[in-house]
Amino acid sequence: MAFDPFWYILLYLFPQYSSTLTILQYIFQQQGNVLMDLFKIIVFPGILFVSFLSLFAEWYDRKIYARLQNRVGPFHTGYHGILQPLADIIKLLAKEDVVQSGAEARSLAAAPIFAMTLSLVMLMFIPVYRSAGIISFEGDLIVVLFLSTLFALTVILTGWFSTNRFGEVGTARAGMQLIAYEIPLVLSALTPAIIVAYYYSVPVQVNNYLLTVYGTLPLTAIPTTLSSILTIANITQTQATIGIPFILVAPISFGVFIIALMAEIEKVPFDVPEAHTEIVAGWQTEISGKKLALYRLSSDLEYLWGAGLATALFLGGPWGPGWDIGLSTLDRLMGAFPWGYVFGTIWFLVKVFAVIFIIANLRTLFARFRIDQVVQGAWKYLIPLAFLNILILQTVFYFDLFGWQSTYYALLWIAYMI
Amino acid sequence: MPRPAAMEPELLRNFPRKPFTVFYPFERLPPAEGLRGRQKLYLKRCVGCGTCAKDCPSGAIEMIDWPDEFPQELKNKAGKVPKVDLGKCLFCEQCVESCPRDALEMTQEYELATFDRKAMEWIVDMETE
Amino acid sequence: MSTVKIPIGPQHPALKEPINVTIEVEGEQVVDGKVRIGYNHRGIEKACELRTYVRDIYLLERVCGICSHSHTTTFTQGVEELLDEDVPRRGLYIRTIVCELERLHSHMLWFGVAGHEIGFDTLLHYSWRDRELILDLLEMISGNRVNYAMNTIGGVRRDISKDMIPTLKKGMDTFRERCEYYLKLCSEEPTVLERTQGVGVLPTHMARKLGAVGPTVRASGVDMDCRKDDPCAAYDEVPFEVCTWDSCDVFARVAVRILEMIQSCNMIQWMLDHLPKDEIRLKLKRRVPEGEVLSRYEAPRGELIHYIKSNGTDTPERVKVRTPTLANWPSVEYMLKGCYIADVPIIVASIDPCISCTDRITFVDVEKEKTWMWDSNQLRRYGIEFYKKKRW
Amino acid sequence: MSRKRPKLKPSLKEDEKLKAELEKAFGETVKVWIPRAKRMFIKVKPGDHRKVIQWMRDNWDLQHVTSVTGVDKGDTFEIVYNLYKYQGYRTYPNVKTEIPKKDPKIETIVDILPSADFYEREVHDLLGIVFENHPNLERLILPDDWPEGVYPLRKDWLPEGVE
Repeated sequence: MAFDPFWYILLYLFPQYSSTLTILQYIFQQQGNVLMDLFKIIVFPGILFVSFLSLFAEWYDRKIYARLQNRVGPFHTGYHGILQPLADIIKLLAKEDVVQSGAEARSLAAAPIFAMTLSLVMLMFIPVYRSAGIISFEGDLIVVLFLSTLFALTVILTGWFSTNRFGEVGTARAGMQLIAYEIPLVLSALTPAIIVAYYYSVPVQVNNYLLTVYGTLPLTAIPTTLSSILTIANITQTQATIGIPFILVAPISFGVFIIALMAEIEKVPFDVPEAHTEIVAGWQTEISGKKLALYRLSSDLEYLWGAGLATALFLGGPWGPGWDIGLSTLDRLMGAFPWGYVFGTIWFLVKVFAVIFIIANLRTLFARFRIDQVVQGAWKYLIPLAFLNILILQTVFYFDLFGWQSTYYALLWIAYMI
Repeated sequence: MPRPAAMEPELLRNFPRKPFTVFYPFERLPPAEGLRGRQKLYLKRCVGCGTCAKDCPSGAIEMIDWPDEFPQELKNKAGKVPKVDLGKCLFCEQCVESCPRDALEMTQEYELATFDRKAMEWIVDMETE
Repeated sequence: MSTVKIPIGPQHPALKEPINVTIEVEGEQVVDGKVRIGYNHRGIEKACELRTYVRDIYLLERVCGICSHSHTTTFTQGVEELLDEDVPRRGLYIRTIVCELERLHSHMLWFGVAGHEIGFDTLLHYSWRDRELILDLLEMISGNRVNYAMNTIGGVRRDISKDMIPTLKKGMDTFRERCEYYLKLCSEEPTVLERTQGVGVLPTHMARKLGAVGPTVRASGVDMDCRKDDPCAAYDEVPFEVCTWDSCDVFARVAVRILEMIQSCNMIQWMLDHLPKDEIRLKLKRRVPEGEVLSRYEAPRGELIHYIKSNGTDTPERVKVRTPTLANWPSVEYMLKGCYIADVPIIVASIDPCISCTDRITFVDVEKEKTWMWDSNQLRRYGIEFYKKKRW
Repeated sequence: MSRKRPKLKPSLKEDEKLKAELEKAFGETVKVWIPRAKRMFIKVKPGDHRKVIQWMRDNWDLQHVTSVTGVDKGDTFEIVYNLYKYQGYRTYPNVKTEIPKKDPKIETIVDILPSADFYEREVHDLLGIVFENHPNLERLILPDDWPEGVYPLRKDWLPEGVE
């Protein structure tokens, strides 16, 4: 661990705690020890941080939605209604939990817990303060996308268990919509992986040129195997090294990703499964009390997961121009404690809230589609668009159209100037 | 000719503007001057004839004899005074119209919610002029 | 495919008022729909027979929250016809101005609700914000936002003073510009078009056969408008044309209502310019001679009929109120066949149902299988004890 | 200042023409009078109100039933069919019939003008007039648990406690 001024400043400030500080320093010096990982999982990028961030994100979303409609939004709880989502959840926890006589009580109770844990696990993959999330192994992009289909499964199961007529119709609709929008989501999530693959397969001298500019690549940096391309960590790292977020390279797939994401999280143009005016609350009709609280929290978490994945894949995750102040090159990419945390998180939050603003804006703009229009929209428009996008990228990279190398250098030069 | 996101310019124009909604308990919009609120009775002009009680569409006005907390010297010959049950009153201003001496008048007070129905019974504030 | 019976029951987020539409569904397709009304039933006609004409005005005003002025206009017109008296022109003009203002805020309210039915909440917030402008104007004229009690037998109770006219005119200009914006928006917004075009189609011959009225029938190409056919109040002097649309679906109803709003703005401005100068009321005697009359008026939702039969005393013998929504229910049942579940709320809302208008016959409070009816002061006493016991 | 309203009784000749047509077709079984412009009241015996409405539908292409009104006149029920003719000259014919209160029966006109079934069901619900061979004469307005045989709009039925 390089010489670290941080601890000595602390010792200077608090001489009387010198004994505890030295112990703490010893603990935190350990690379990959248990306490550090526990802290990561439970507190910082883990459960606590993420759940409060998702509540804040819901508040932010409702405020933007309201302000766009020229009204005020939640106001009276806390400063400008910031505690409103928390208040909702606490109120729901206190409410009585009515179970329908016909429904299978036990499995209906299990579903929200399953949904809650699923969304928390999904959020572990998102890189918050450094280019790799808490859990990051080779090929974790595919695992994340698979978990989102599992989340769709819980939605269908709850509606089915609740044996309510509205629930039945809501489940059928949820099934159709979530499956139809799984394909464009996966396709558009794979485009960054394709870009990373082409970036690394480029002739070596370009790499060397790049290396001189940015210094050494991280040791595990040369992913030639298929699984290494599909890791979120490599995607964010490549965006950091190239210096261009992939949204500039493949804007269409970012659009497709956002639309498919809104269908996954059931935001307004696509909230057909729980359309309030038609079938009361769709698959959520029979859930109340604690179950509903868990479902609302897990839907917020999934909302945050969507926005986080969008930032990681397209906007370059925690990477940002102010990234390399006072950090050694090796630490820069591995995210050393503590500076890496601060800048990485700030950039992550800025980008997540930008994505949430876009989604909130889209939510205000559209009326709700009918279920047949939603499904038609997916099969007729979104999937061909995603294929087209991949096609364009392949041809552009493979045939070296309009001098890919030259454009590459030009882009590099612009990035360097930022 | 369908233009996607047709409402976007309107949304962005309204985004920075101050929201239209008013915080009722804290900020109050001034009531219109023609508003028909609670009744006001001019004791000196009232002769206790009871036409307002007859004309009231919902039968909210009841003639009761002169309560003692009213100034005795203004007591009219019939010794009757209208009592308005605001629970039944429609605020339609028919009593003000049909009163021969125009002793009744509508104020602009519209916040009349109370917990107890009894409190709704007798809310006619009196004027002595 | 087995059909599932889904009750869009009395309590449902889509319906602001209690009606029950039971639809039979095969998967997503609606096979058959049946409308059941009568939940909000208050016995207005029976009550009318027990009250004098003057008190009836305030009773009939409470038939419906939004079109209160239309009911009093029709009733006072009918009684004036029975008395064979003639109302001063200025009174008629003011009565017509308030009628048109009420049509504006009633259509705007419906426009917001329709936006909410198809899930477009932004439209609800924006249209109801613009509606506030009209409600402020009405408050300026009559003191109340909704039940304005402007009408009385023989004219109008409040006058439009000199300084109100400029603000009224300016309000109409801004409102017309907003209506034009909404018309352009609705015909361009792809999501709104998708949810309203080709939905709830009521072809012209079916509209005639099922006896639909108001904007619903005008949207199917039938130019039937009481204000043109049987002009009452000041409609015979005001220049306006009946707006119809021929695509017979929900979008047509949206368009017809917005065009009507623009028409109303022009009418109000014309009337404000030509306001005659004589007094606004006429004192009429309380006894109405024997006779019967059928007075018609074009309420915001359609053709409203009051059939009044008087027997010489000062209480009417029979007041029959036939509201436009009752006439539109058969066409709703026809339109429901073959649509999607998602379209049911927008179709039911497309005729702008005012359920409190439809149920106005007798109110019965059947309490704990005691079949007979409680009277009002028993109910009130019960209310007082109930609150005392529950002093939480 | 109550001068007669000139417009109310403008050219009655249009209405007179229609009245003449009607009387020519039905002779004296039909009593027609015109209180004002665009209104026409036709008094008919209970049996042949269907014939008059049928004739109007064929000749005047009248399809729109505005409403069916029931009036309880002590010992007889009076039923008024308010119709609306908007082909050509737009006017308002009202066909009136009287039936005794003891056995309130009358044939329905739903097969001639289908839009009348809601109104007939409503009159049946509240006045107890039975419309023969009406397709579905169930209850329209009153709640389901309303006692049978009690018709609120009749004069003899007074809601308790109405002061």
